[in-house]
Amino acid sequence: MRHLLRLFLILLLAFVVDGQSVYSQESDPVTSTADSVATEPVTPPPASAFGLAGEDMPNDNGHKLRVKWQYPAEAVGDITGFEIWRATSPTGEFRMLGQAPNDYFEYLDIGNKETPAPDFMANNSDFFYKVVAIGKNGLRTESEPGGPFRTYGQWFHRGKTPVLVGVVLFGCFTFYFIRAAKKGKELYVRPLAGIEAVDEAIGRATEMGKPTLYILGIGTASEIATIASFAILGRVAKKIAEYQTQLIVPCYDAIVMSIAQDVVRSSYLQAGRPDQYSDDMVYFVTNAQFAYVAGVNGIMMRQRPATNFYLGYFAAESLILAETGNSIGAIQIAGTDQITQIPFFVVACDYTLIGEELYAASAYLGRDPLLLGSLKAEDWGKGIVMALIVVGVVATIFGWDGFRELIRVNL
Amino acid sequence: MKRRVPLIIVFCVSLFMVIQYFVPLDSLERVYRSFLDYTIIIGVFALLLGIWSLCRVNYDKIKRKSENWQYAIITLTGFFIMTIAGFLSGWGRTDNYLYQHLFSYVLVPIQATMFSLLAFFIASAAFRAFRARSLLATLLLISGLVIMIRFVPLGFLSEPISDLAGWILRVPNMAAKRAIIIGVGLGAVATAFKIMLGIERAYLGRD
Amino acid sequence: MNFLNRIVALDRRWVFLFLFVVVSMAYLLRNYFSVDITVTKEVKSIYDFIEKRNEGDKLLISFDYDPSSLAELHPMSRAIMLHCFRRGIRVVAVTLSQYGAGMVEEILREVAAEAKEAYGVDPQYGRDYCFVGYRPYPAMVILGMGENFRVFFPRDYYDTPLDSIPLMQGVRNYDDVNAVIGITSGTTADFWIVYGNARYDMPLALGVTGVMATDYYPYLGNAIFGLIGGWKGAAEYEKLIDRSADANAGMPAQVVAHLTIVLFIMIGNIGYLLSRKSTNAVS
Amino acid sequence: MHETIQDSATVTLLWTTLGALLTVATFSFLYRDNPIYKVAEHLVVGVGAGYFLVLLVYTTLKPKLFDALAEGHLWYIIPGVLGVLMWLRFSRKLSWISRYSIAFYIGTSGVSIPLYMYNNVNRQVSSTLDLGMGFGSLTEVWGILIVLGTLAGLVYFFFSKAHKGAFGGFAKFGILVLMIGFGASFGYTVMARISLFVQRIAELEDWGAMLIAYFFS
Repeated sequence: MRHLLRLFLILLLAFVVDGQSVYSQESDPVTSTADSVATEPVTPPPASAFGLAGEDMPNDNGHKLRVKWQYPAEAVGDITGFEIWRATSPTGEFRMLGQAPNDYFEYLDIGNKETPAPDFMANNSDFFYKVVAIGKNGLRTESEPGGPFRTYGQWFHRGKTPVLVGVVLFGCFTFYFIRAAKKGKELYVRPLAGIEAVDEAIGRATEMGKPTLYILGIGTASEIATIASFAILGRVAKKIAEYQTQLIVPCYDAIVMSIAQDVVRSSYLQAGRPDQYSDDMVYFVTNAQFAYVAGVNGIMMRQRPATNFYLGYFAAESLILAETGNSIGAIQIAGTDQITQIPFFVVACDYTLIGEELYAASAYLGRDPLLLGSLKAEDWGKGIVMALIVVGVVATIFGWDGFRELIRVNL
Repeated sequence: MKRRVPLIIVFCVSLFMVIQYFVPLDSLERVYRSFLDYTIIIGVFALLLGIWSLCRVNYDKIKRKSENWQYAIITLTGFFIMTIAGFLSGWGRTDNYLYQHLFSYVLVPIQATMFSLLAFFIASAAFRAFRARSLLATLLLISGLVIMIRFVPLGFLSEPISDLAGWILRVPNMAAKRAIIIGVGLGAVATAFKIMLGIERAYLGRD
Repeated sequence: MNFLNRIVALDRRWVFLFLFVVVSMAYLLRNYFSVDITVTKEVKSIYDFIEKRNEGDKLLISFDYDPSSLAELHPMSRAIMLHCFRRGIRVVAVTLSQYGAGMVEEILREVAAEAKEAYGVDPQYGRDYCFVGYRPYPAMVILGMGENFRVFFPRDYYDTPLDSIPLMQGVRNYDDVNAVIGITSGTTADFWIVYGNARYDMPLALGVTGVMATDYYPYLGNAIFGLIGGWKGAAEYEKLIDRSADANAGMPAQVVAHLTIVLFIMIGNIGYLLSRKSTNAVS
Repeated sequence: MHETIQDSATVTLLWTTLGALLTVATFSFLYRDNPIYKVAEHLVVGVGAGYFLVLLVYTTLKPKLFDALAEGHLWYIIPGVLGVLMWLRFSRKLSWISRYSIAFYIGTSGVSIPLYMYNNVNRQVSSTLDLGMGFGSLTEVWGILIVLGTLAGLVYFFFSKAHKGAFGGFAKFGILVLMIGFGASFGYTVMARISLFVQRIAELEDWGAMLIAYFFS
């Protein structure tokens, strides 16, 4: 019964509101609540907002303004809220932007960056605002237009300073250690099992007279993991050319395929066997994820590679490929920077390059001093991060939260 | 021309991509967005190379009557029917009957089933690899088992196991992920620097 | 000895066959089984939170997933909303996923009908629940809603001004709802934590896919008061509200599958350890 | 993408049956490679390539290139030219020019520099400092343990220092933590993978129900 009554009241309310918006010329029916229609306005209109101020929001190109105003404290109870209007000149056409509740005295105006949008807000320009107080009795009082308030575009996003510091610092490290390596400074690198196994794995394929399968993953050519994989493919292909065994590189992406063709061709050239290269080694399968998996599975089942490489960007297909490869008895070397897929490779493959080891692999294989130099830079980066964590933990324990603010990025 | 110009292009585009991240100017943002568009457009043009490769590999198989050549006919037929059907309903429209139905009743079921094979492979991988061969393998085994066994109703044991599983997920799992993520971050930045500076240039080939 | 070796090197196809048969049987015969699910603390705390609210309290539920994750996340969305409707808790729905709007509209209508049928409560749009729609840039929207919902949602999905909706009158921002529940399939969960909870400190709970769940455990107890992960979490919630549905239908299959895998691992290990012992004895 | 033609019950049944048979064909791979799997595999490769070719032309090339050019955004000639340069790969002599397009494409990877620094380094370090993230009454202890585990994991990844002595011991601790993490992630994923299979079974069940309904009513 109570529900019915409520429903009836709501329907009535909706009807009244609806009727109101048809007959009144209000731009927004929000202001004309049922109460205002039902009761005659006997009280005076609400007090006006005053003291409008505007400040530019930092870290953008000047399409945001924070508008603030004041309102007599004793009159707050008389109003339901405010409307905020904006124009480009005090006498120009004002546009309603939004509302604020009665105890809020500021509004963040986020303008549109593009011209055709109705709430477009040009950067480095002046704006004028009006705040309309909406009385509980339904009457409205407009404030004097405030302004001009100016938006400013910034040249630098200050909230991103910690990122910039990190990038610059790390860039310097990389540069320094590469230069040091150029001068012939000997660098020690610890052995990685996955890398040491590469020669043996290709050798095994040669002995068995079976092909080697190299999968570049399903990433695009601008993915760091894919680019790192190209470099490894170059080294692997060269060895394969030297051993005169067969290489299969089925691709998921056409650009990746194009680049892989160049890489393999030049490896064969370097090995002095350009005649043995053909585009049939590196080919396109399809660019539907699991259709690609089906295709590669078929290749494994029918061509029976003795060695499989899975290096690059991988998603859910990682385990399907690795288990199929295992079932045909291939030696498998995997590596990816995709954290969710690493466990599957670790479980199902013989050797796995975990995360950053994938990026380091080409430096290891080539023993190119320039590339090895950058590994040293990475270690320094890790050292600094570790130091930051230790200092930060100590700071947190002693309650100095300011330290975290040094690292935190405010987007 | 053959090597220097591409390296200069890589350097300039890379540098721009770094700078635009820090500079909130509209003009840079617009260029950034159109650069992303450009890469996608180049990708579609390149797809033709992929399609060419697909057709040639399968055509060769048929021509040479190599093993399983009959199946290559299926691939080519599927490809051409799908493409013709897709372009048949008019420019920009994909509501062709055959295109839609081949998508729903061929592409979707096979791909979904392929995906679901993971249920079996995750079991066989666990069966094979989760053996107490060494300390590391044993830790892998135990933490995996604890997480899986949470699913099995075990009466009074359920609660402590669920607590232990929660602890593994929150403490060691968290630490492991963080270490890898931070390492990957630094490694990726270093690699991207090497690409920008032209030190890592394997992708250009060597001739 | 021979037997042990055979177990250690068991053809994986036996594993496949066994798993295939028991899991599909468990699913097809789902109506004849019931699984006693242990309810975890992180799910129970969401249930308790809603259970302790008074009639007329409000929840903001953000459905931040699209139809591709529907199978995994719809069961928990349903269960939570049914619980709300049964208890007379008002639901403000929003979606921060581009393809989510149509789906959310549909599930709201379905669950309202289901609640009417099951509990005889008849939730009404505008009084008991409303849907404000979709806006792009989740991080910005989450920040904006902390100021006022009207910044990004001056009108609801059906173009009614918010203040004309009885439910939304006097509801300005997170302060005016009792909690936010984000049911998400992607990075929006991070945004809710970083831009929602960290800035505005409202009670926040998350429902996420099974794969994502591990990433959010560390936030339990500080940023979020509850967490529902995938089907298992949804099944727990269904158990709590005593209404078994989609998630529970899949549970026998899940339990049997996990049990099968655990058993195979154990058999493999026993075989391995015994065979190693016997080879040691021989040598 | 609306379907334009309403199928009759018979036609729908036929299509659904095709889907169900292809599902079974794909499952047959679990037993071993066989002719019906080969059919499904080769079909999906061709259909998938055709599907994405059409889709990419309509959703990318059309709005982003042709429509943009038609609206007078003439600078979109640049990607058009870069795209056409890719086709020079068909010629042996001129194929090197396609490297200009490839170089542009690779260059966009520069965005990884700030993004990885922000997402993987700044954000992770700052949340590592949130010591309150553990659970139970031992919150802080677990918080410190997470920090130690993270540090040990990082030590494990050092390339230029041999894993010897105290350093090696800490690295060993690191790999132990990594292994526990891998086991946990693996175990946790089982649920999601089983759901995928259950959904396939549900599809097959629906097909069975459809068959029964068609022939017995």
